[in-house]
Amino acid sequence: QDQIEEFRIGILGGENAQDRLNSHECLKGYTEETLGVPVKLFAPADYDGVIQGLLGGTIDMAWLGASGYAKTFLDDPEAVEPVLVKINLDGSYGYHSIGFARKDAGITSLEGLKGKKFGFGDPNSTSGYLIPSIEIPQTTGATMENGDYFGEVVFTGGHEQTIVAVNNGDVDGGVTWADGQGNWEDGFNSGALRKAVDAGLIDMNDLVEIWRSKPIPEGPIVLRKALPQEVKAKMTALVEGMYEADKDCTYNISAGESLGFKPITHDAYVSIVEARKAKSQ
Amino acid sequence: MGAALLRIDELTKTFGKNTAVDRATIQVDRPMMIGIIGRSGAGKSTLLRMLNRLTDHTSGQVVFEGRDVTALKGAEKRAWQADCAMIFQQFNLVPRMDVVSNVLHGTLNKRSTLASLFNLFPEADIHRAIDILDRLGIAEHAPKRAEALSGGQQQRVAIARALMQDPKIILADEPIASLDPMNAQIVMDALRRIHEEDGRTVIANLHTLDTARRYCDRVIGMLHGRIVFDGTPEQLTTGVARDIYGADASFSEEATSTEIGALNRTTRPAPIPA
Amino acid sequence: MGAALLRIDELTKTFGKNTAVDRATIQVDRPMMIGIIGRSGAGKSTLLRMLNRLTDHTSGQVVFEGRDVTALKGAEKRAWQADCAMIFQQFNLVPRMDVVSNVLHGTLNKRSTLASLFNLFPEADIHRAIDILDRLGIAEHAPKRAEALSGGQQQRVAIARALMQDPKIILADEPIASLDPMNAQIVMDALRRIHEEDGRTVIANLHTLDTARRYCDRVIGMLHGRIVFDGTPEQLTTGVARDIYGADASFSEEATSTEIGALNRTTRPAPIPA
Amino acid sequence: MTLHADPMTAQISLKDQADRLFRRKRLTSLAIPLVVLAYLVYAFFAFDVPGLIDRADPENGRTLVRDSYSYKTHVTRDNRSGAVSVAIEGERKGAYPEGTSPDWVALGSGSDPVTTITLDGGGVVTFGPDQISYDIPGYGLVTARPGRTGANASFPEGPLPEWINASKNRVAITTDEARLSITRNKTELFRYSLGWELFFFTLDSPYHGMSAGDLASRAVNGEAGEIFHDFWTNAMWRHGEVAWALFETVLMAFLGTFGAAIVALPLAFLAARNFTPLTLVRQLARRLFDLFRGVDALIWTIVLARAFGPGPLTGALAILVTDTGSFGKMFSEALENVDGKQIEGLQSVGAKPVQRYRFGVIPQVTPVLLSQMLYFFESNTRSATVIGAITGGGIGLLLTQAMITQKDWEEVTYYIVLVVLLVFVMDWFSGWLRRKLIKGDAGGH
Amino acid sequence: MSEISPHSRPGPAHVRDDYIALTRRKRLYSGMLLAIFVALMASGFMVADDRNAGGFWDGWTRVLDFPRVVLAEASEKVAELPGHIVTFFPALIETINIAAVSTLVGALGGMVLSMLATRGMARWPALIPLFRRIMDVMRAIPEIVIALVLIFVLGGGPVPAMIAIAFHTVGALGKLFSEVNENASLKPVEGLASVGATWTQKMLLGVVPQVAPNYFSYALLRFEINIRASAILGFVGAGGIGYELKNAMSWGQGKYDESAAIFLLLFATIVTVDQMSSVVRDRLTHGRKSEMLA
Ligand SMILES: Nc1ncnc2c1ncn2[C@@H]1O[C@H](COP(=O)(O)OP(=O)(O)OP(=O)(O)O)[C@@H](O)[C@H]1O
Ligand SMILES: Nc1ncnc2c1ncn2[C@@H]1O[C@H](COP(=O)(O)OP(=O)(O)OP(=O)(O)O)[C@@H](O)[C@H]1O
Ligand SMILES: [Mg+2]
Ligand SMILES: [Mg+2]
Repeated sequence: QDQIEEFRIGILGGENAQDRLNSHECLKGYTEETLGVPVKLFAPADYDGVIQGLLGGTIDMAWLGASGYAKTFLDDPEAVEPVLVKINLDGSYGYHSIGFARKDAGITSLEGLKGKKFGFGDPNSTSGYLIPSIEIPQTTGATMENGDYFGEVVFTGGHEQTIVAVNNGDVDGGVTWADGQGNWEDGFNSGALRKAVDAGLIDMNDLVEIWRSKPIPEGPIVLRKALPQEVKAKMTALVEGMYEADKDCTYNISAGESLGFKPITHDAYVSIVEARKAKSQ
Repeated sequence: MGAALLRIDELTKTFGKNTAVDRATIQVDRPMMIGIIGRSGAGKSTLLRMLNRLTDHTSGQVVFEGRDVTALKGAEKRAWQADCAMIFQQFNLVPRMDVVSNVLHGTLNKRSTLASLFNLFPEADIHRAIDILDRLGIAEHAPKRAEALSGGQQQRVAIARALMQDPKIILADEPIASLDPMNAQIVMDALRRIHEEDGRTVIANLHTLDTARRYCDRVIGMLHGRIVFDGTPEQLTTGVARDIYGADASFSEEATSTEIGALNRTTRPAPIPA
Repeated sequence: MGAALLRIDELTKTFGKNTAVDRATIQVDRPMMIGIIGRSGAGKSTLLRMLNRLTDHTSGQVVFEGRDVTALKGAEKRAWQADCAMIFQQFNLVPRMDVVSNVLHGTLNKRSTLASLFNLFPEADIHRAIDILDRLGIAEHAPKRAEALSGGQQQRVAIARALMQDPKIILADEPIASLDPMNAQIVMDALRRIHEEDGRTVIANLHTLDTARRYCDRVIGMLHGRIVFDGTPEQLTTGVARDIYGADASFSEEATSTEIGALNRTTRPAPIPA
Repeated sequence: MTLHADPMTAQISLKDQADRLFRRKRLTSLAIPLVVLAYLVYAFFAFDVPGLIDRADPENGRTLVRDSYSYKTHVTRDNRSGAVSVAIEGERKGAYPEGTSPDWVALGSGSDPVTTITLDGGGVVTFGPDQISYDIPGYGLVTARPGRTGANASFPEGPLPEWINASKNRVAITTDEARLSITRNKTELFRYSLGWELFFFTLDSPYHGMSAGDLASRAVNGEAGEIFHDFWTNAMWRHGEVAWALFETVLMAFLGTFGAAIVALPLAFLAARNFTPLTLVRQLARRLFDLFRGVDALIWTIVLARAFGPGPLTGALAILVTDTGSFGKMFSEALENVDGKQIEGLQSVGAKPVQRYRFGVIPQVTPVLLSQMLYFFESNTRSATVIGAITGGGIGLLLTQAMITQKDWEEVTYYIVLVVLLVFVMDWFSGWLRRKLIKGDAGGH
Repeated sequence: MSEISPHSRPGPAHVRDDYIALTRRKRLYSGMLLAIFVALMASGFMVADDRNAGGFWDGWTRVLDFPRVVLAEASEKVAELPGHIVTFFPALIETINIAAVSTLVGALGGMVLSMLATRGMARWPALIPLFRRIMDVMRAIPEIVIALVLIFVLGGGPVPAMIAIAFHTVGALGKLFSEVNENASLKPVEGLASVGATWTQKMLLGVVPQVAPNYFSYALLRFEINIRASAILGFVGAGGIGYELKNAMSWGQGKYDESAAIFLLLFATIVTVDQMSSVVRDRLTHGRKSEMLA
């Protein structure tokens, strides 16, 4: 049981599958060197694919979103343990869920969305669903049920789809993630809006921010609990030391500028787990 | 009747290297019943199909009542087809549709596509169709599906469809080849009667000599796409027939006969006047 | 040959309320060719199928060479079936397999299941199969698929399969009913020759009187499941035939004939000695 | 004769009958299209088509179409440091090495710090040390001095045209030749060019920009291996991995289809009336088939992903399970339709039951089964594309992911072309094999 | 007694050798074919197993894990199932509507295309290969691809799914219809041509009555397939029951009761339509299922 034959890393969505695999090539190389076993990368289509892999024991390591980690924990607390978290350039490890709408619709706040169509992203996304679905009702004082405050509430499937849907007017407002730093007109320093701007999909002049969540903890890198202790230690050390050893690779695996990864434990996610548990009732 | 009713002028059809009809020239001055005989492959069907414009000709001309039929296109061509009814060996009815509808198809050319799709045939047409069926002795089958009828009855439906067109000329391509002798006789009688009573020109391909002799005013013989005989039934001697069929001395007329009683006969029957 | 070769004793088969074969009793003392005639539904097929044990009997007995055939079970029953070849109206070959394989199926009972599953037949058997096909004049079709052959050829393949069984008795259920007159003659000739040359007993259901007369040494007539005639072909007069077929006075023997030339005849042909 | 007492009345009643017949026919021939039409109208509103047309964004369609056959080069200036970089599609792997640029970009240097960009339509964009300018033919000069206080843009006299979207902090100018956006931090120019850039070689390959003739002569001179390697591992298009993905897709279809056939055949005997007289067993087998079939392969994928994790095996197993249901049903139908005469023929020679199946049943059903399997193989290639998108394997994943990110439309186009070609090839191949095997002797030996 | 005529035929010895050689060759070929197939299956399995995250031999013992979790939760909250079924019924209707409309549109399009692509019926005989290729391409593009593109342009909802499925259906039914057409008799068409009927009249009066039962049976079968397809497209944002199923499924614990309810609805619908259509089709004619699941 303290021997493994291969090491399997799951990579979450958000980017072109090939791009994801590619940006993790360096990690694959280091891991093979460190563990001395073949390493495989998997990039399933959605959050759930990676989570099922972790639960089923077919994936050994992944970088989950906070809500995804909570789901894994709630399904089976013995499945995985969080080990590291990404540190932003300012030393924090949080980001925000940003509510936004089209400027020409005349909406400037949640009030303006009353009776209109609201879009979440993926149900397993922290910023695209879990946190806004808890914090927005606290602001509005009503539930997120269809017709209660918003006219209709839908899932678009993901951050990218939400942005396009809002930009097209398919939904009147939506939520997505951003680091909340930098300028609105650039789509912030990082996040889904920034990617859409860089891709030329949207013009931030057309959009307005209507809501912003409290900081959300960045999701953890998790390892399967059943892995041999030695493997877990080696992998944690490898990723933690990556920022010193190879900045380019750190950039690749953390999807942008960061200060690398720092240790974290389950305690940081207790509130998210509770939130998710509350949603599951 | 000064000018020719129908003039076929050097009409030719080639399929690749094969010349199916070779400079056929026929002139018809007054309505009559014409039989075309010849071996299989002689070009009889091709000739009729060119007249109806089902097959395009290669060269030559067909002039009907002064109009160059072979030059028509599109709607005009279809209008000519409506004037020139065709009866097929295999009846070519719509088997799954009822008899009256099949007869009414004769009026398609006069009706708008949309109206015909929704079965909006005028009541007068329906009544006329039934009258025609009655004339042919099959009115009681009017509501049945065409496929439920016997071959002879189906061929009479086809004739009814032709009459429904109120055509100036009726072409019949081996109308009795798929029928048993009894039905063959009924169908040929009907065609003859139509010619006599309505004064319509009927041109029929026939594969048996005695039918041609018995029913036609004029017989045309074809061989290898060429017209090799054109005359009255009386002029059609066994010798001439042998030429047309390109047969050797073993040629026996009965071999081509489908007439009732042919099997029982040992001597040639006396020609029955039409 | 003192004891009877084959004794059928009060053999009966009922389907529900319907008695298909009713206390049939036949005794065969020496190899001969027997024809069974009778109307459709008379029970001919059922009788043969009981002999081969394709259909279980209701009561009675079949004793062949002293052995009670009707009592056999499992492997013994199959061994009897191997001894008692059956030829069907529809040939019952495996159409997608080649002719030789079909013939080789005649040996299935003698081969181990495993070997036959992989289609591994001994070379000697293959040679014998081809010899039999050659004897029946269809050796050149050996490698073809059965379905590619004409009806007459397929029936000869079925006979070859029967011969391959090296059977003690051959049953043939209307072997020529699906064949044209020419092929019918070839097949009946083959059966007769097998009887004469190999001395095997052949029992054939036949639906035409003249075939039975021409080929058989003994004719059995059935009506409503009962045997109503059993005698030589000479004893089979038109009157007796009328009884067997339950026909009225309009019964004409030609109506049941498929023999070549029947249509050309006006007088009854002289019986041809078998 | 009594039946036709009066021929006239008989005929009149016939006409009435015909009139009635035609009234009925008219009714049905009108009613069916009307019902269909009514349903379509209902659907039109149920699907909210008017609202959809209202909201549909043709601009998205245009972006998509343009992206599928063209690429854009980003020229980016960091307004704080003043550094200018050029990259194809703005991606790191498409970046021009420091200090190099395409010929329409004249990078600034120490002596002349202004970067000048010359566009096709005659427009000139300059990135100066303090000022950005865009000289738009037929409109005029736009200048901006981005900084802490905003974009600080100034435009020619008159109202702003609709292709300029300006706010205090952001200016976006979209012309036919390029798009310029200026914010406080960043100035970016997108220039569209035709083609799939870097399709064969990326910028870091020595073979980039070489003509086919040059490449051929180098290949002959022993560089074929390197040339192929550079092409095959092209970081932008990743031909090697795409080829693997295509192979994985076919592999899923192949294993799934034929695995299902192997599993379904024995089960089908259990579900065929003429082979399993026991109603209970038969019904059990049939309901099992219904369950396997009724749950779509995609849902099986989700169920199986827990046990097997992402990858092609999971996809193959999902196809296998679904097709076991379909094959089970179809095979048992084929078995029920077998011609009993052949079996009877074998029975009459004393063949054992197994022999009867071998020679009486198998040759009959083989062509039917085989042709069904090949049909499924072909159509499963298409399904495997979809399943791959969920299980994380094959071309389907690449395709759907490229679509969902909504920017790499040229890659989407490339994958679609490949999928269509693949399906074509499979269609042709299965047809060829079917003809070959079924015409040839599939049953006998 | 006439002899069995011994025509001029090769001696049996010759036939024997030929046959035995032939049998050997066939045996060799089929042996080789079998070996190749087995090798392909085995190596294919090994490759797939290797490229998968979890191996086959470890995984199959856990196959029931997921269904067990779902069922456990569903049975715990069994009282809520009827409520869920009511909640999700409108989504089911939407899915069925998508399937029905796209089958209708696809059948109409397929009918026209198939007639244009059948010899003897084609309006423009020279263009037959063109129409055939068009059908092939329409058939080859997976629905999900078209749907995703359309969702990008039109936004999410049933219409992109409808168009995507209809597009594919035109190709799939067109191919089947044209096979039906090939078997239809051209005699009625010629008969109608001889009275001067237009192309539309010839097709609708001469061809459609012959082929209608087969068309109908294929269309029904396609409807069944399209229900599944439209449910699947819900997974990528095209609305309907698939959208609900995906959201419930991927949320996981806490919504597995909803997943179960949706799944029950979908499964019941598919089985019902399947049974109904097979009864109707059996009455009409025997459709060929194998070619349909394209
Ligand atoms: N569509 C066609 N394409 C090629 N050759 C044709 C075609 N139709 C007819 N032919 C050829 O033209 C010749 C004349 O055929 P046609 O059918 O007119 O003869 P026919 O006298 O009607 O014979 P039959 O008594 O068999 O109907 C034949 O050699 C035939 O093979
Ligand atoms: N499997 C069966 N089940 C029920 N009844 C049967 C069965 N087989 C035969 N019969 C009935 O038994 C009777 C005798 O049938 P059989 O087939 O033996 O007659 P036949 O003389 O061979 O007639 P044919 O000339 O039509 O073949 C018929 O009434 C038939 O309907
Ligand atoms: Mg002809
Ligand atoms: Mg019988």
